Amino acid sequence: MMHWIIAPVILPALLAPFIVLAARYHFVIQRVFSIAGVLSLIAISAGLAWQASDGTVTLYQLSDWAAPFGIVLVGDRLSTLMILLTSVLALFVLLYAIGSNWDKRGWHFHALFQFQLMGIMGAFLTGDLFNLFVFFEVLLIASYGLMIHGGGNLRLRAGVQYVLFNLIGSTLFLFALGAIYAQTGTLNMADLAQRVALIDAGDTVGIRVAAVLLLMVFAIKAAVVPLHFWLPSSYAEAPAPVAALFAIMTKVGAYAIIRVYTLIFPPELAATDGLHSVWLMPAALLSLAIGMIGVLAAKKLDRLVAFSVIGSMGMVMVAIAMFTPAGIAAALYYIVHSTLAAAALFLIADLVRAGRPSLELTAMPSVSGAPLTSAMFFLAAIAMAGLPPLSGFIGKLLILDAGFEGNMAVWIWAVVLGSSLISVVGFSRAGSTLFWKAKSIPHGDDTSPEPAPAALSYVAVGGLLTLLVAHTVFAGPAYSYVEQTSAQLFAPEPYVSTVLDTPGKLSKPTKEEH
Amino acid sequence: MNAATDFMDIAFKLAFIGIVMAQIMSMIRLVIGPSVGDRILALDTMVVNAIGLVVLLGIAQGTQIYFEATLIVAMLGFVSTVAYARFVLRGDIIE
Amino acid sequence: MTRAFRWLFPHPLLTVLLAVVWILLQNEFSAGMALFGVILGIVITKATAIWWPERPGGVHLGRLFSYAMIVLWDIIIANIQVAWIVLTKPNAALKPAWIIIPLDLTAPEAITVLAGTITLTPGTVSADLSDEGHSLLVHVLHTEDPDGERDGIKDRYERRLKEIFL
Amino acid sequence: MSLFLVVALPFLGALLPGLMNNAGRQACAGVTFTVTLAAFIGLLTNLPAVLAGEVVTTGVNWLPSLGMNVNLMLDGLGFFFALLILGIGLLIITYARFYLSRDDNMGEFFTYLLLFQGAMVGIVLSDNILVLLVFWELTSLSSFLLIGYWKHLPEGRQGARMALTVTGMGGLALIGGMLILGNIAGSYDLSVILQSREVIQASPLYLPALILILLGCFTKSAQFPFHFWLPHAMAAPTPVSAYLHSATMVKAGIFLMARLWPVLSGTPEWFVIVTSAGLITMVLGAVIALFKHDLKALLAFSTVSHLGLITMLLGTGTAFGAMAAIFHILNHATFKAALFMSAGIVDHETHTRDIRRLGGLRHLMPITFGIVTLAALSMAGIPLLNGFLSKEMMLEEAHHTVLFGSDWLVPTLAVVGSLFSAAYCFRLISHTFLGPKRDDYPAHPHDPGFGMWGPPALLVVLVVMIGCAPFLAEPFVKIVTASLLGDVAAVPTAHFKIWHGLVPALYMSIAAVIGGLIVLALFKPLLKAWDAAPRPEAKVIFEALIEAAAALSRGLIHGLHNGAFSRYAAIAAVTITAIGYHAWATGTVGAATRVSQSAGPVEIAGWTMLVTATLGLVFLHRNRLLSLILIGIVGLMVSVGFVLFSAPDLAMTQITVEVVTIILLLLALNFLPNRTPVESTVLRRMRDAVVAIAAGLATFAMSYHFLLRDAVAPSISEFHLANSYKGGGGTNVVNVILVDFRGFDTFGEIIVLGIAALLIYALTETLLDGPVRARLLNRKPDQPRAGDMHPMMMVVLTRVLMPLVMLVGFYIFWRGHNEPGGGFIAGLIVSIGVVMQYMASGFNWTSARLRYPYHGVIGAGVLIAGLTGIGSWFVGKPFLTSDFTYVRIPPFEKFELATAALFDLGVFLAVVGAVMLSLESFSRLARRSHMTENEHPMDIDPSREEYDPADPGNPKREGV
Amino acid sequence: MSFEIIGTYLVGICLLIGAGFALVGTIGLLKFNDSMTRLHAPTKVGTIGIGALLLASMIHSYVVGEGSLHELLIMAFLFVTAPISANFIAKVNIHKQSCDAPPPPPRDDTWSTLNVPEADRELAVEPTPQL
Amino acid sequence: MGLELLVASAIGILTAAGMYLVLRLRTFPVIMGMSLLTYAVNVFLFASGRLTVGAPPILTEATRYTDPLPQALVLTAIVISFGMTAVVVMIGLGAYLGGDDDRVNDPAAETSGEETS
Ligand code: NA
Ligand code: NA
Repeated sequence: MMHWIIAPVILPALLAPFIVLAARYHFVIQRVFSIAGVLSLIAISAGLAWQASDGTVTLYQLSDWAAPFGIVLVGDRLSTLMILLTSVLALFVLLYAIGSNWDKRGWHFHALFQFQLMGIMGAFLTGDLFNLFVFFEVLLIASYGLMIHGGGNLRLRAGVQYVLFNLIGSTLFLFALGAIYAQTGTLNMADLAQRVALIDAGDTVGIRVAAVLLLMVFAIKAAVVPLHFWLPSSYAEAPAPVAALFAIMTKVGAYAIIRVYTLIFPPELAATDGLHSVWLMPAALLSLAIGMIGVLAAKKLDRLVAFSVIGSMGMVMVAIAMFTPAGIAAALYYIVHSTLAAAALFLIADLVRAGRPSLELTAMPSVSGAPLTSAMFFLAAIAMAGLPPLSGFIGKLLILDAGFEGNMAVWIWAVVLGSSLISVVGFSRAGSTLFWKAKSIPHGDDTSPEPAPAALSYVAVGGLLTLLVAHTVFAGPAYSYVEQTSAQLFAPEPYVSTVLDTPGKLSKPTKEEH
Repeated sequence: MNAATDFMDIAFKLAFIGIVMAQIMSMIRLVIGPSVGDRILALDTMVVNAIGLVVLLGIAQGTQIYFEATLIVAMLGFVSTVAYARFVLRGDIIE
Repeated sequence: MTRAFRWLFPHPLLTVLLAVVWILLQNEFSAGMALFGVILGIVITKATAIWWPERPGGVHLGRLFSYAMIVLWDIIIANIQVAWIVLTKPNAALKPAWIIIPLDLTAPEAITVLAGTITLTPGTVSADLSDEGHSLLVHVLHTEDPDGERDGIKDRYERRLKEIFL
Repeated sequence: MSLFLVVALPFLGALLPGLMNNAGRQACAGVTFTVTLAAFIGLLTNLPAVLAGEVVTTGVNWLPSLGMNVNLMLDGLGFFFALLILGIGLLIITYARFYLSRDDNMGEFFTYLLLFQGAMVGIVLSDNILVLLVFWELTSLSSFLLIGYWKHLPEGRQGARMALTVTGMGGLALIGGMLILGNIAGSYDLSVILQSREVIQASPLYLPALILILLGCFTKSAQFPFHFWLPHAMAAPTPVSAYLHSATMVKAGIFLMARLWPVLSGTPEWFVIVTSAGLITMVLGAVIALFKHDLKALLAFSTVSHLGLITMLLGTGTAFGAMAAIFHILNHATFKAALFMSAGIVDHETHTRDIRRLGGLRHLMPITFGIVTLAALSMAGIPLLNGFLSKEMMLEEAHHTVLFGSDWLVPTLAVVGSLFSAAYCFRLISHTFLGPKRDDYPAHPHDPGFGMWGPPALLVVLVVMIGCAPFLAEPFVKIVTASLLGDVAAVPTAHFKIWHGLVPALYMSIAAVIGGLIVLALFKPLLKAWDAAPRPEAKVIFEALIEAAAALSRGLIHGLHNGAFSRYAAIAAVTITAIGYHAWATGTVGAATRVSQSAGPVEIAGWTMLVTATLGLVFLHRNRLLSLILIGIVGLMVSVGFVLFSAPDLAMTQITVEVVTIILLLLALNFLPNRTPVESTVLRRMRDAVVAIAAGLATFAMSYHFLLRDAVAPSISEFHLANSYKGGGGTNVVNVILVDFRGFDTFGEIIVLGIAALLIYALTETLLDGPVRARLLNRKPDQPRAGDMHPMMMVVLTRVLMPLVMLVGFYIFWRGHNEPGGGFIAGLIVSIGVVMQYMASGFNWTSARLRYPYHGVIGAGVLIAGLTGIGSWFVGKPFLTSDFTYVRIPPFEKFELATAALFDLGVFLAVVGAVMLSLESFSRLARRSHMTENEHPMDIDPSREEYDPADPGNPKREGV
Repeated sequence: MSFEIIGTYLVGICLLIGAGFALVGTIGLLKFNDSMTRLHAPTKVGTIGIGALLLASMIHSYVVGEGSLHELLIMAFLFVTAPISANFIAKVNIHKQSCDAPPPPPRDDTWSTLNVPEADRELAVEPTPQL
Repeated sequence: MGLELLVASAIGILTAAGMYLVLRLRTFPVIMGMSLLTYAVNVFLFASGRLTVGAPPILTEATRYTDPLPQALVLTAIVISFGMTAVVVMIGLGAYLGGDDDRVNDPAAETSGEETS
């Protein structure tokens, strides 16, 4: 029995209570265990991704019950790619949190961090829709804790809204799950794929509503306009390493959309025809536009970055909304890119904060460490705005290229290119105010020089930027991987048969008869 | 035996109606108040009547399966009554 | 031996009560179940004894039983009376009153039982205790003779309770 | 040398100056020069092949799926531009070494410069248009950094942003155009695209592609109406202006037009757009240049004008025009770079670039004067200098060009342009160097060292050489032209000559020069008229546009994201309802497959109460305690409903959760206001009601639909019912699902609870460490509190009741696998038992006697559950695989031992720990400063008087 | 008459008694016009009503043949807790002054509920908005 | 009148009432509204197994059982939403204590549009 695939869930799930139990008052031990845990996660995820890279679908039947009766974890190219991305991101975020001492500004940072990872990993790996809900809740509640880590009134205010909005999202998720179960009598994704195909053309409202509700649940997570309102304040007010980690959270929504709408409700399914195709692309384009306009409009750096996350999710959603192999492949490439870029930007914003009274985009005297910070900002901004040579540009090209065929091509091109311009203007205004204009402001006499951020903080940001460069340089292999991933998604038969035909406790290897 | 069963059926229906009416009247008292004590009292009464309702359901379905539920409702009804009252009296209910 | 007994049974009556309740919960009697109930009774009593630090004086069980029978009878009668009042007496004709019961009892357990009895029986609710615990405030639903009510309670219940809680 | 190396050297070298900044200025410049020289030599090693008409190619795959590969090619055109870039680069580096002051960070400067150089070389050597795009945008970025190099100057920052915005916009358009082009041609490789002239020009997408590409070219090359950014880029240090904004970067647009000339030119669209843009730019630039007083601004607009000239030549679409364009590019690069460097020298020496403050410098700076004069006269088109030759060719081409059906329009405008060109050249010479020496220069000027005048002088040598001996340049220009033209046209046979005879171009040229002199003579009145004339200031308009865009976006974004959660929620609700309705409305509704069950009076009464409580909650919600009571009723009725519909487990869970929730809310309400004020208008409330009712109707319709229809296939729960006992060892199927079939869900669920408690604890700690602490300590109750904190009767009852509750909790846990119950409910019940104790004797008294480390309880719960799951690994089964057996230990009956029970124990512990930790946290918040712990479990205890007459904890003292 | 028949009649009678008392208790709750008098009806009458219903259930279980006694537990529970609930509600009424003020106790200073902490006395004592 | 209609309308009314309260301006009523929404969705999820009277899924000799799966799902959902409610109450309380104001709207976002231009 290969248990590796459950390790990304179990390891943090047990590490966290261990930290709570044994190391509550010992910071060094917490840090050591946290880092060790994340390093192990990277190794395990890499191994799983390697295993999945040849197209193998790995199945894990929890409690030994066969799908669809029990819960299964499924490792395919997509899910293993996402957990690898998560664990790599987690490492740098953790390094930054340690370097900047953010983890000491409140209680239980490391435990919550591990729980957060557990939730994300579980969401990526599970093959069961209700289990996905549970992991969503795990990752959400951990994110609440991380978001308000360190306290402060503004943060708590934003936290209230963040929690409440997500509660609405969770409620919606349950409505969708109820509808899906009522309509199909199952919760397993692969089983759903088979049962949905059985639905009579004369009674489609049930599954249509279910499909759309589910889509909107994920759209909330993916911050698709107009369901994005929870994001700007909460990401802006969250502690920097937390916001950086949250860069993967919006991707959970994107992942779920990709998974569910290629496997269960594929584009060619008649019963759910004409649903997302009507409004998802416009919403995605709107997200892209609103996000990048927000970059231009922002008066504080943290909000600017938050809006850039909305914009980049808009970009991802544009690619996803095409629902073509090329579109999904482009989306996956862009997901990796935008996760790293957004995380880097949030951390850089914190580096900027280190020497300033606030992140207002007004000129303040420049501080120690500014040249390196500004260089990093320049790189990350280039990446986020999609300028060459970094992966944002390549991602943009891929998306534009994938969108060339469809009937929305003109809109896609216009909005993608137009919003790029807006974000370039926004980022350049912000950068020149923060870093250049600062040079024209003399240091006041009373301001004692703040210490520069710790070297470890720079290492963390540098690591993320290095990954972006690698994602650019190795765009060829990276893209061919996501291309194969996309191909696997559009040919789900092996996935379905692996999940449903593997026998478990008290069940024979028979196909479900419908 | 038939007469007895018939009698019981009628009694049963009357009992249901009685409890239901009791619930509705308690509800009215709860809404109109006027004092907070009245409202807590109305809630407490409703909980007690709900126990009666569940007992009736258990008899109707001929099952003991709702015993635990009834027991818990009885226990928790008391706790919540005390909690509401303590809140009004002291603000902090576990000071 | 006594110390060992005291250690094992900080509140022996409670242990017995728990064992009985356990058997009732099971809804079937067997020796194994009863033994298990006793074990549970001991364990739970031990575990919660820290919150019941005083070891109350003895209880006269026989008298307690007869007291319970009296109260039970009173409850039934009282209910019929109150029901009659509810159904027939117009609000205007109702003569509610506060009465005060000066307490001879001092043990909290005894006072509590008295107050509980008062509430469960005819048209009276024990409402409050004076700030040093020497009087009990009782509300009467309908009475022509408050002093008589007070003396009745003291005579019928408090006197008996003094004999029960040693 | 490999083309890769030629392109890569500047990039790799770019790291060096930055890193060597501390090694000194000489080292920085030296290493930059060396790197550039190496690339230059590397380029020259390919000269023989280019001269032989070969195309040197190399390539490596980057993103083959997209067709984006680092394919490089070197032909005449590429060589020519690369030569300009690297050659002038060498001169500029030398010059900059002496130009920059000691305060300037030279490492940074040369790093940016090399980045730019690499990008530029990349553009001209790219065989792949996507890679070309990468380099293209890199030039914009490096130019941004170079223009903004003097960060303290607002002009620099604004100029940099303006340049980035305009060229960035063009770059984005170019991306679009290139992608279309590549999609038409089926490849992003230039070598393929250049073979696809017919396909491309026949495509319906030709025009959009053309417009987008030209947008890129025009913005980069500052063609009208995008010319305005270039003069503001002059805020950059002069070496940058000379290099980027005259010799190289602005030529990138020209280069691209030349590069794509074989496939894009020759159509009416190309001709009209390119020629007219070029013409207008040429004339406009020249006119504006005349009236600029800043030396660099004058030169900048002259650059604009000359770029227009070249553009116009490319636009005509003839081979001769193309050749003239190439020749002029060469000539312009030489004289303009020389002029810029000279302007820098003047600025450097006199500390001003304002022509009005200069004059008479020929006496003080004779060398500079010589250089400027020769270069400027070349620009003015004076014979024996190279500018004359190419300008003659331009006029010749203009003479043949018919635009908009007019054969005089182009020639006339060409003459006007040349005339003003001559005029500003003459003004440059005379107003700066001629005239009397002044005594009010900001600094005392003299010729600089050789390091600074050497580079321009070298260029002027070229100016003169080509001007006198055009045949020297001719073969090279023709090779370049040949590669530009590709297969489309043959290289013109005409030879470069100083004297062509009395051709129209000569007359036009003479007219221009004479006219230029006249204009200079009339300069003062003309300037007056110019200053008086109203004209749009591009910079102001641009800044206003950007500010307007920013303001607009701020209005939109801040208006939309105003922090109003109620609005966010309303938008979400409306969106979800509307989209759900859309899905419904576009689907089909089948007939009901289930028969409706009739409802009895109990159900109707229960419904009535639920609805009454719910509506009561809405209408009375401002009274918060009352709303808590009402929600308690809702919960009670829902629980009764669960009982009715055969869900005892659910009923128990619901009611226990309900009570714990209410306790938590009461604890919180203690701190919060007891009433919710009236804040929203009636209209708003109506709106909210409409939204709410719509959502309610939607859920009603959906529920009703499903309740009357069966699922498409039998539920998977049939398997659960069939195998619960056989495979799970329990008869309570719900519990078996929870701890076995779907135990993984439950594992996640207890983690959620654990996290909730940790979060609450963490936040409490944070609050108590922060500014809130003092406020909490000195908090006053909002209403008078009653006496008797710990009532005797409650305490006495609790002493009996709490153990009973524990027993019941154990019972519920024990039976859970087979009867309604389980670890979760048991955990809540036990917690409630402890809460009873808290309510009776107070939190402090209770926990002082027995303080469980609730963190540990939670952790232990999760660990037990997790380790139980892991346990199955040791028998080779997946996580959480359950096993069970029945054992009999006399005198007890046979009982079941199941791993699921162990898992359930984990659940139990996690629940108890989570609830208790949360309560503890709330209780800690509620502690006030004057509170001391009560010594006794109850406040009033008459029996205490008997054995402790001098009771220190006199119960009469409140707050004890 | 067999045990079953007597049992069945008993069940019916208990049901009627129980529901009747529960109903009467609630009528009192609704009818009386003073908070303290209202307290009398449901706390006692209601309790005995539910007690009768539980008795019915118990008898019924024996009639059906799977005898059960554990209803006794619930009954006991209700009887033990009802006085405490009533006591708390009475305290609330006294504290919130929603009934006549009680006469002072003869041997002590005041009633424990009215023993408002010194610090709270300065707080607005005017009748707080009725809940 | 059918049971299905009663349950469906109860879900609808709970949703509508919950939604209305969610749109209020103070944290407390919003949390109340969320609780109502939670009830609504729990009942809906429960109802996805359809309504069965008198057939609890406790295995006996009976032949008919209600669908146990939605019950398990609802149980999980109840527990999770309990945790969530506790958390939002605590965070809301923290926000109130820090700012003496229990408005649900975010002053930070509001001022960023007005003050700091
Ligand atoms: Na009484
Ligand atoms: Na309050």
